[in-house]
Amino acid sequence: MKKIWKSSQFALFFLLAAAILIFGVINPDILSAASLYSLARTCAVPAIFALAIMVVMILGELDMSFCVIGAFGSYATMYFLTSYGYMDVPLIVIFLMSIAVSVALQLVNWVLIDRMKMQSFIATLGMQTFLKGAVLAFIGSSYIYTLPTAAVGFGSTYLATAKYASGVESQLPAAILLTLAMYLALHIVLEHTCFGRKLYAIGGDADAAKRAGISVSHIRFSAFVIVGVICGIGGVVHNSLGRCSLPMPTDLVGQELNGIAAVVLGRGAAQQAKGTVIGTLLGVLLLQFISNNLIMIGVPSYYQDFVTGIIIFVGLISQSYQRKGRRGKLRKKEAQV
Amino acid sequence: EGYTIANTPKCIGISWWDRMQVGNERFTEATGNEVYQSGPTGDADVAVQISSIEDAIASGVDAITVIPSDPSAVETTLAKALDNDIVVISHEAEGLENTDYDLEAFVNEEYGAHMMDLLAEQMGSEGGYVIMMGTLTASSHQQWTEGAIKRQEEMYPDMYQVCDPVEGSSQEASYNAAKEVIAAYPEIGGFIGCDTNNPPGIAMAVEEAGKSGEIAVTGTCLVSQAKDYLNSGTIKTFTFWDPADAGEAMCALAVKVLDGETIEDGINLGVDGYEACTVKDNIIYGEAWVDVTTDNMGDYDF
Amino acid sequence: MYKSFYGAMALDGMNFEINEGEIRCLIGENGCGKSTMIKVISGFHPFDSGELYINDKLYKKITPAESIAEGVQVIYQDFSLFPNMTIAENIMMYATVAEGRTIVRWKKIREKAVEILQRVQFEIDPDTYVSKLNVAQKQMVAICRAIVQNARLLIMDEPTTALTNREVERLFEIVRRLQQEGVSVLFVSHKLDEISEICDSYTIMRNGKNVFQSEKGDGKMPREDMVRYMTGKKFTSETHVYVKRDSVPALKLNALTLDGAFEDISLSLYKGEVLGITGLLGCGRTELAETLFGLRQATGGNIDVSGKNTGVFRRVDDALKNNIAYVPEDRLTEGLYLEQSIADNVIARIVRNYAGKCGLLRMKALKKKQREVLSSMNVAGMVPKNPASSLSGGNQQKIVLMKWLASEPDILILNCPTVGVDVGAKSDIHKIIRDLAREKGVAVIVVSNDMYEIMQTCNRVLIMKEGRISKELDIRDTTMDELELLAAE
Amino acid sequence: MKKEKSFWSGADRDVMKMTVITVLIFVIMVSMNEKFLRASNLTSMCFQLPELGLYSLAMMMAMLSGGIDLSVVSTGNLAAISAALILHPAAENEVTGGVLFGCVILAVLASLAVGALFGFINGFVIANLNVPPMLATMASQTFIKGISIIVTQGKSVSGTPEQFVYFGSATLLGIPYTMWLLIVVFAVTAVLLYRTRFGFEVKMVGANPKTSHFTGMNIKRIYIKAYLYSGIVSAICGLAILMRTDTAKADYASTYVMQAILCSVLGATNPDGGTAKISCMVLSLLSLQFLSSGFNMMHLSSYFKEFTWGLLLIAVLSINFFTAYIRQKRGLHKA
Ligand SMILES: Nc1ncnc2c1ncn2[C@@H]1O[C@H](COP(=O)(O)OP(=O)(O)OP(=O)(O)O)[C@@H](O)[C@H]1O
Ligand SMILES: Nc1ncnc2c1ncn2[C@@H]1O[C@H](COP(=O)(O)OP(=O)(O)OP(=O)(O)O)[C@@H](O)[C@H]1O
Ligand SMILES: [Mg+2]
Ligand SMILES: [Mg+2]
Repeated sequence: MKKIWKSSQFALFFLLAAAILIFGVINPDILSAASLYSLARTCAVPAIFALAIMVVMILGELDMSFCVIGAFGSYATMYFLTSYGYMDVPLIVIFLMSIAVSVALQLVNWVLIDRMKMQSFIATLGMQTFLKGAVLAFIGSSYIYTLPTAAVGFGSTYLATAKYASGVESQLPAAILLTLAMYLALHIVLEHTCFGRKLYAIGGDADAAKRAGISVSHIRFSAFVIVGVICGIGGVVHNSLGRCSLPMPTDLVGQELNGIAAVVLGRGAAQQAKGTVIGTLLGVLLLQFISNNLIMIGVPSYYQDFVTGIIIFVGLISQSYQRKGRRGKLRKKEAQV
Repeated sequence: EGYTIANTPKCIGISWWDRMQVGNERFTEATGNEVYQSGPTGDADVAVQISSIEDAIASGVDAITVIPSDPSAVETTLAKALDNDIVVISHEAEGLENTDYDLEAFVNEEYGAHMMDLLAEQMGSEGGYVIMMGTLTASSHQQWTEGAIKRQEEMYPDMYQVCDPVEGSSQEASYNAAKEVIAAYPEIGGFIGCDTNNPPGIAMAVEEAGKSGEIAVTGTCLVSQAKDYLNSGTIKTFTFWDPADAGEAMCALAVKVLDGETIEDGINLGVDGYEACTVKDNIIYGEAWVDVTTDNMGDYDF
Repeated sequence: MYKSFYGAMALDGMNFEINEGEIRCLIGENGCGKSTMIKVISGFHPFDSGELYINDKLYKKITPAESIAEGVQVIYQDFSLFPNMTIAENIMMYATVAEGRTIVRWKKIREKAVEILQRVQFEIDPDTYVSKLNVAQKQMVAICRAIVQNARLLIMDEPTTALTNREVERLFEIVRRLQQEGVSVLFVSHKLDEISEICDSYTIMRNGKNVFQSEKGDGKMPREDMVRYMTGKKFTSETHVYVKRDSVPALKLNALTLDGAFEDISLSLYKGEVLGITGLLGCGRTELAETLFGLRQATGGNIDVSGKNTGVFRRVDDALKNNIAYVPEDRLTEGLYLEQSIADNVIARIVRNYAGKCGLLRMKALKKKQREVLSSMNVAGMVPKNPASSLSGGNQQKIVLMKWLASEPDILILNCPTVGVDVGAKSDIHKIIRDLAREKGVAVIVVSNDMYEIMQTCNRVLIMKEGRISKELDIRDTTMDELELLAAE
Repeated sequence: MKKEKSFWSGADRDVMKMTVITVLIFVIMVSMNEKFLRASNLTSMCFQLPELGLYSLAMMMAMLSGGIDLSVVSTGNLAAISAALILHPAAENEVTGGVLFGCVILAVLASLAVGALFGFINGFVIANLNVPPMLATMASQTFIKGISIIVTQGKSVSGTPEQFVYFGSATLLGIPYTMWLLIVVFAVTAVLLYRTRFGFEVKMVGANPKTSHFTGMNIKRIYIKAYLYSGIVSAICGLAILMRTDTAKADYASTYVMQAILCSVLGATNPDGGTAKISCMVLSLLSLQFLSSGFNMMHLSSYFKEFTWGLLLIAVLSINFFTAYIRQKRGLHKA
């Protein structure tokens, strides 16, 4: 019990549980499997992108460009494939192409941040603005309506179907497996490999990391490659999830802050690390759960922004209280000794 | 040397306005006048649109064709254009004061009512429905919504709104909102989507819910976006007007005004749907809405 | 060895060598290039020219990884710890990196960390995050990290700044044991007594050059000689002579208590007095100092200032109203704005006194004061518009002092005012403290574990133990050795 | 004189750099576009500058204190909406003279109060509850916009008295009133930053809150004041927009949040806190506007605007890097 209380994600976990409980009381349908599937479907993409920004934040940097990069990677791929008529390429090729583009762009970020020592927030903000404008000006600005068949197939593969009490169906998309696999993989990399610990070390103190014999530049390079890979995958998943989000260059732009919010929420109260996989997942779940279910509990649409804002506010404040409370407790404990 | 016309839509970089640019280009080719498009990218932010209009005025164009996100917000800026002897032609902006002529593809309330008619036809004039808007703050969508609700109250007493209009700013957002609406109000029988992004998003949510055929989906859309759902039958009909035609007609009208021609009832702008327009004060109504079904979808390949 | 930063020579023809099993000390004034020398050896800074031999192997350039592989371990002056990791992981980080494994073995890391913590008798939960530790604890972790590896050359850059005598003793024991195992040790410190206790031989630096190098077994070197080599000057030790001038104490504590830190502290401090407070790590003296400045709120007792009861200070403002100044322990994070200009640093405290009509600052007066403050102390090579980070440790501390003295305080509390400061600057600062008390009649409290410092500045000293005052002594009745004994008891 | 100046603003390499860049952009735009120098264009730019300028100043103050304020635009809109809700009935009932004047004063006060209120809430939450500024203001942005939508049902509120709107389009000495407003706010901010205790303290708190606390500054109050400034300037911006467009709307200028950040960091504001330079802010604002208007006048798509804005930001950072690099190479000791 004590361990759970001490665990850094406790407040967040508690908050999520509370939200689920309260929403569930208002509309029990929210607790059904169908609702869960629906949540999984909405979370799949934001969760992937949150992972990308999390890696950057572990390095102690910020990225305002990861969404544009992901969207662009996928758009460029789809644009190329459809305009040259390669509609039947296998799924893996689509992913690889998108990843290649995203990685290339993330490496530009790496050059700016690592080699040219720019403040990451500013550099990537410039990158975001630049890329968005450049894509529109030089590549194209229209939707692509017909995606390669493999992408469409991937997006409409479902693992399971469940029904709400009302008989309305809801499906669990296969893409969620990919998301989960990425979370698992990253969790292992970050917590159990030397490479992962080096990332945290650099985020903690880059100079100290260099003195420890870590080649900071190389590790950052690999990290940005990983971020590029995640962005590339995220873009394709976003576009193929049920033909719904058609590739478009300005797509996803503006979602950066939501990703950052999820990571920061997920850092938890006393967590000293700059981000953890589990925390990030919880953060994404909380944010998406709220925005996903407001209509379900009958909040009129005119009130939705207001309610969302208030809930996030309350969440943040309660976390800071947990942090304060813990500090008080510690003091008492030490006083007894 | 011809005229220079600035086309300043709500936003650029999405299909609808790209299509309008096609109309602009058609006009350029046909007449040799210059038309350029400028506006906010991605997000329909009036503030940026106003800046574009300001710059157009400053660069001394001959005419401005404007599709305001919010007519009242651009009034003062357009007044300045008129003061500078620039011809202003607006679109989707009934009630805008500072314009020479407002060209409407149709009467906004009637268009809303028309969408309601389409929906009622598919729902058998009974059951619950929801209207989805691009953003709750978009003026023309608000007018359509009002028109639609008024029509329902007058003509279809057995229909009712299950909840307030919802918002779907992108196709993804439309999908999410529709999915939730369906789960929360299982009795729902139909959707109207005002934005072109709405119907495909809604249709996808309907299909996933296994309610294809049971829940009617209609509204404003483009063939390219709705193609799959027309084929699968989830969307039986939708309606729209061709932005290219609207763009071209605006330019034609602007040139007529610049050349000092008289504008009177029955005027022909030389573009489909705007061949015999009704003129009421300074508003010119075309009859440019097009209902699309599987039968005629091949005619509109954009 | 040559090394320059933006054209400024930090190492200007430095020569030195260290043999197996030797404990060599490197001393020199602040900013003479000791840390730079070390960072060059450890591969953190590339050197411009010169030759580096490690184990008879010539390096024209060296990376940190190569250096570590050669068995060079460094305890950095700024510790170089990872605040976002636990103590255990910090201790084992170098080893983990050096081993070059793919998978982290958490269990082994913890085991080894616990083992080393026990070996140095440092009692702390190895799962605590380093960001939660105080300076002394961080220093201990840095020491643990260096000795957990099988180093062949252990470099310690001022490893004892925050430690108490008992811990220093323990460290020295370990160092001697390592020496017997054939490990060479390079020891950098400003505490000259410590040096003569532990070292076999000396290298003395001045302005990036070695000015003196003794051989192993040359024997101990008298303090005066060391100082002369380092600074080229001679210093004499002085003491503070206090003449009572007031009957009402400037500051009087009545049974002040802070739960969990200290209890029932009563003392009186008169104008012109310099009171020393010393004791072991964790005896509560930092807390006491912070409570007197309103950074913590006492849970019992009360404080009288100039005979008036002020209750307890609830916030810093209360202390400022009573014209109390506080020079904190950790100047880098608590005392200075490193990236702001020196000029701005020194007026940070007094700006509030220059708010005139409509909240506007009286610029003329403020600038005049600013110039006055800047010229009040002798800080070599200071350019007021440069950031504070451009100064060396001793000079930085002078800036912190200037900031506080600008407000002309009645009561000045200094917490370890000369940590990591060289003899020259140290004696400057000590003189400033004495002059303040003598000439301006300021009541001063010096919290320190440097007994030399206490002897140099104070007329009275309190020894704290487990949150209580265990002994009060007049400085004339005691000696440094006695103080050390009493404090360590 | 020279010495006096550097006393406060430190090395002014940033100002020099931005001056060169701004002049360069100006020259390029003038040479590529004969209409650029026309009075009409210059006035037109003056009409456009205040909105981004005021929001950027609001953003700058939050950044100077080491935070960020994502809620500037929604605060501005809510402030404008509250003013419009008071002014609209006034216009409907065609009040004149003293009553009208009273209404305008009331509207202005109401909107400033709204700005101050939400600025205070932001500051309070950030200072007292330890919530990261980015998250706190992101949440407040959402709920402030929510309030606007609830109040207006998403529609725009328009139709304010002519006498009020007059100031949005009229000019004084050839410069629009809203531009004068911007100039005044800039001047006041400059005084605030360089000549008041608050300005000094907010800079120091932004640079190092812990040291500030140990120096006896009341950091909570300083944070609150910084966000209060940010809220009030946002409200002023809302009023300027209301004057100019005669409309208030929940999502007006929502894309300006990112642009305000961009403008601030281009204007040498350190997002980590501790540095801000008013002169650089002016220059950065001008250069962005030159680029934007210049491209619009060349009838190039507005895509180019964003593209060059991003490029400009990266270019400025690159200049920093290369000058530092060259200096190190040359070995000039001049830090
Ligand atoms: N990264 C750097 N950039 C520029 N100058 C530096 C840098 N590091 C050190 N210096 C300068 O080099 C000189 C030597 O510094 P160093 O840290 O080696 O001194 P030190 O002898 O260790 O002093 P201390 O006793 O205060 O630790 C100083 O003048 C310092 O300002
Ligand atoms: N943040 C805190 N909250 C509550 N109690 C604390 C806190 N930090 C330290 N203490 C307690 O206060 C006492 C003194 O701690 P500390 O180690 O800071 O002593 P110190 O006198 O400053 O030693 P030194 O000056 O040698 O570092 C200890 O009992 C410790 O447990
Ligand atoms: Mg050093
Ligand atoms: Mg301590």
